[in-house]
Amino acid sequence: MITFLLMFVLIGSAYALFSRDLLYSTIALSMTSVVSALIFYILHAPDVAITEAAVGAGLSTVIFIWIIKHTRRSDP
Amino acid sequence: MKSETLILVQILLPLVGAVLFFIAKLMKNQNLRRIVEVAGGIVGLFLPLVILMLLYPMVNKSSIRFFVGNQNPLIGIALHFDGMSWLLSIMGFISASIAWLYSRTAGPKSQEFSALFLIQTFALTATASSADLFNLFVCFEILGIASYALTAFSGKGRAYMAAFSYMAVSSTAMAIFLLGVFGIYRITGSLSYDGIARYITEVYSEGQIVGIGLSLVCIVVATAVRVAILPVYGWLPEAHASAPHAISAVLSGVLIKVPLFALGRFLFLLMSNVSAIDIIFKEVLDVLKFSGTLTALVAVIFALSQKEAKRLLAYHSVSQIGYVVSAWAIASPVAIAAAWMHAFYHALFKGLLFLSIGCVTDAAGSKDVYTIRNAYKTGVVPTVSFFIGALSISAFPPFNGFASKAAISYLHKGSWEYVILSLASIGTVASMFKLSRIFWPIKSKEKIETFTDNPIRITGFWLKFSLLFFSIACLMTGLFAPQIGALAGSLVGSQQNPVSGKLYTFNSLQGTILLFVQGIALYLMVTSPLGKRITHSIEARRPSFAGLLFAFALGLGMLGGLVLLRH
Amino acid sequence: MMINRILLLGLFLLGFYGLMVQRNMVKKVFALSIQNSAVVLLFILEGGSIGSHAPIVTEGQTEYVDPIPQALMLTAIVVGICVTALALALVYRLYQKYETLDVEEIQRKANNEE
Amino acid sequence: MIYVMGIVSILLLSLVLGPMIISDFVWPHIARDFLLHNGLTDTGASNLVSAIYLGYRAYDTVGETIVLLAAVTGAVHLIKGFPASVHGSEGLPQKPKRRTNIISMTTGKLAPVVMLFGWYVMFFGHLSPGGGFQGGVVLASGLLFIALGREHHQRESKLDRSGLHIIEVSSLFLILLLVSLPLVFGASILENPFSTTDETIPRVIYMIGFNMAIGLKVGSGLTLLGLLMMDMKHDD
Repeated sequence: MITFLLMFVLIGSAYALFSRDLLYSTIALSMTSVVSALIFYILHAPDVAITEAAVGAGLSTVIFIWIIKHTRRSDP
Repeated sequence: MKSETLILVQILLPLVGAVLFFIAKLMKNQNLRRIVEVAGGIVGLFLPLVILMLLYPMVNKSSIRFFVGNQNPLIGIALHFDGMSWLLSIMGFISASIAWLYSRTAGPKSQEFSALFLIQTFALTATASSADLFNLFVCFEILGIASYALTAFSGKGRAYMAAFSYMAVSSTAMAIFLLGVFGIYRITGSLSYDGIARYITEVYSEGQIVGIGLSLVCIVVATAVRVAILPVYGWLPEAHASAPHAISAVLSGVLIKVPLFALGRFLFLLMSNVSAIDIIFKEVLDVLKFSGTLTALVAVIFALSQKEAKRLLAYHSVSQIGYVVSAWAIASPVAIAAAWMHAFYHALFKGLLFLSIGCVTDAAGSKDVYTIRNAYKTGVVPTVSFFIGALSISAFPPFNGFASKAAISYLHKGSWEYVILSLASIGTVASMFKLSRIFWPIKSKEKIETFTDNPIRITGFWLKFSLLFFSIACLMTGLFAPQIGALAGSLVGSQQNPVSGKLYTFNSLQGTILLFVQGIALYLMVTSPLGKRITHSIEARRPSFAGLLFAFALGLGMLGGLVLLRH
Repeated sequence: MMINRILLLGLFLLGFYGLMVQRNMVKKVFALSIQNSAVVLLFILEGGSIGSHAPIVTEGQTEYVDPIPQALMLTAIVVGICVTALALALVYRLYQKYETLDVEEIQRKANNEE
Repeated sequence: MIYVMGIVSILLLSLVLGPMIISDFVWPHIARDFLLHNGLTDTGASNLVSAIYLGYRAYDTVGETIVLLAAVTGAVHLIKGFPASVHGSEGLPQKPKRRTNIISMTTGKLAPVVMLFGWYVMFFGHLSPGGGFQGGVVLASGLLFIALGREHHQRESKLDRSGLHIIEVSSLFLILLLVSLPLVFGASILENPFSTTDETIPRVIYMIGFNMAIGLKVGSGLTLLGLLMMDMKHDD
């Protein structure tokens, strides 16, 4: 089960790094955060799950969307 | 007052100062705000110096080891406040408080700047006395985040790029530091240095030795990034050249040295009571000694070829830290005392050079060493302080560089490092000569753009005070070098005084004169047409972003390969 | 168990490769946060191998997971987000000044600016 | 050229990190067994992670709050120092000016729930999973929810910046106070003050105080950052 989710995180991060559109890669990154929060929950680490969900999915997505809004959305 | 509480108060006081600055930011009326700022500065920077004086007798007897909030030794955070952390805290607080005073007139004056500056000072003292691996990680992170933000305070485009590449390299290094902590915790089950040393003795199997060796390599390379040794120094020149002057003085003076001695506390404690791991340590330290000595030479060559004044000084910081690492890696108490002495003296004369060159280039409006002339018109204090700093760094007898460089070259007597280090000091003399050109009076036929017609006299009380303080400190520490050497030796626990008694003998003076003649000869070669072409080609080659990370991977691969080949 | 470690090593190397190769500054910040989450995942994954229950003390239960890596990783996650926030503020200022997110262009403009 | 360097450095890293990560070791359970027995008695928190995080290793947590403080101060200074109006942001297409009241209605209803959850996570950090940081971040997202829902001009009146600044500085001062509070009780810095006195006062009060201070600090710091990012107006 965890191996499958870890593959999901790996693919999501690869997509986030190599996709042309930064908005889609932000969404992919916050999805990997949610999935890793799920992994933490499965591994009996609820504290870290809440932190990863609140910080990883919540806060970093807000900051990335803000930077895209104020710079450029598409990669070269 | 128990000594533990005194130590923690001394560490946490800069934070109180930072809170005062945040409160000052909220205040509306002007003079109340100024009073709170002054109070913040005094509480944050000068009060801890007083407490350190109180702590000296206790530390001189024996090192104070305790757990913060006397928690349980298995889980709690250990702090070792011994001679070395006392020496590091003194170095940190002196150069931080003088640089802060300098920034009262010349540097950024916003409250956020001073608050971040005090947070950086808190991180310095916390790193100096921490004896727990994860606590060391947190202190390195505070040090890092505060210095990225402070580098970006100068508002120049270059400063943002320099801060970004510094941040990227060190946060990668910190991720690998965490992997090192993971490797050690997984095998020893403890995070504090004593716990690790105790459990490591039960390490028998081949796999565990390799595991511990590799995690130590990760920790050493991650700290090497912050200390800017040969392969991974690429971020330093750009960051120190574009940071505000007060920040580059503290960055070069203290921020690249405290991680080195904090790492030393961890490595030397483990080496002293574990034999199985000893072979790995010996090799790692030999490699560090080799790369430190090489850094001293390579960085001076780069320094000679720079045309921008502050970048020239930044490359000098890399070369001087190469000196310190080459002495520190010998790992005997007298070597560590000599390394600290050179680190402290370097903090003084490099701070002096950065501050004086900073305000002179600001007054001249340009940074290019080839175009500025008549800088002596900016005023007596900057000119005199520059020349004192330049003579100290090139090891001119009465000043402090002479004593500390003599101590280090005495350590390397008769080995090839001695030759390379003396070559590097010749290069230092030549580059200081080149830097001093900006103070020469303009000759009629030279058509270089000068600022003779409107020489801006440099004013500002605190600016002059800080320059004068550093100059007097360079002179005093040079004259009283044997006493300071004895103090450092006794605190670090070495019976031998790193500074040999007979400092001003005939042949050492003769050596200095020879050094200066060779330096001037090298300077003439560098400014010859052929020399100019070579230096321009070197200067044009800037470390690229990917190059920094590639060098980091190279360093890690080299050291890791060394450990893996051994087993 | 082994496959999970290989995947995490792959995630860390992906982060390092992305940081090095990607020219877009925002993507470099992505790579930094990926590296950080790879290390956090490794700590918790390994720490959880000795128990089967969350570390909340309940009567008659002794098979807890090791709480120390979890306490350490709370700090590591917060440090990671702080580095991301500061890096993006720097990228914002660089974009305002140089109108581009490409690292090579910015370095070229910065070099010939001075 | 860079791709070659990238591949080579990945190989070098896998050469060094591979054997370290992949090799199999028995995870030490000395610490877990110790905490199992006297984690609850020492710090009074049944959530062992909070026991370590705020009890045994509280010095790390103070350092971590300072990391967050330095990052937020640096980021706010960098973003605020430069008027954004100079550059039109062509990143995302501008949202239509006419705001539907669906947004303000949903955020109006949802924000209190999020805030309540934030306070709960902060206050019960020692019993159930959660604690200062998680509570602070959830609180900050709750406050930003309210600001998102508001009309542009309404936003300034309710959530003025100076109020949040005062909360942030006072919570920072509260943290320093809590750090030095044990001195009053004769214990050393960062030691649980109620461990020395008799058992009347439960030890967990010190931890709840810490949780609350850190939660307020994180919450107000991140809300300031969020507000600054959202509307880019610099009034104070």
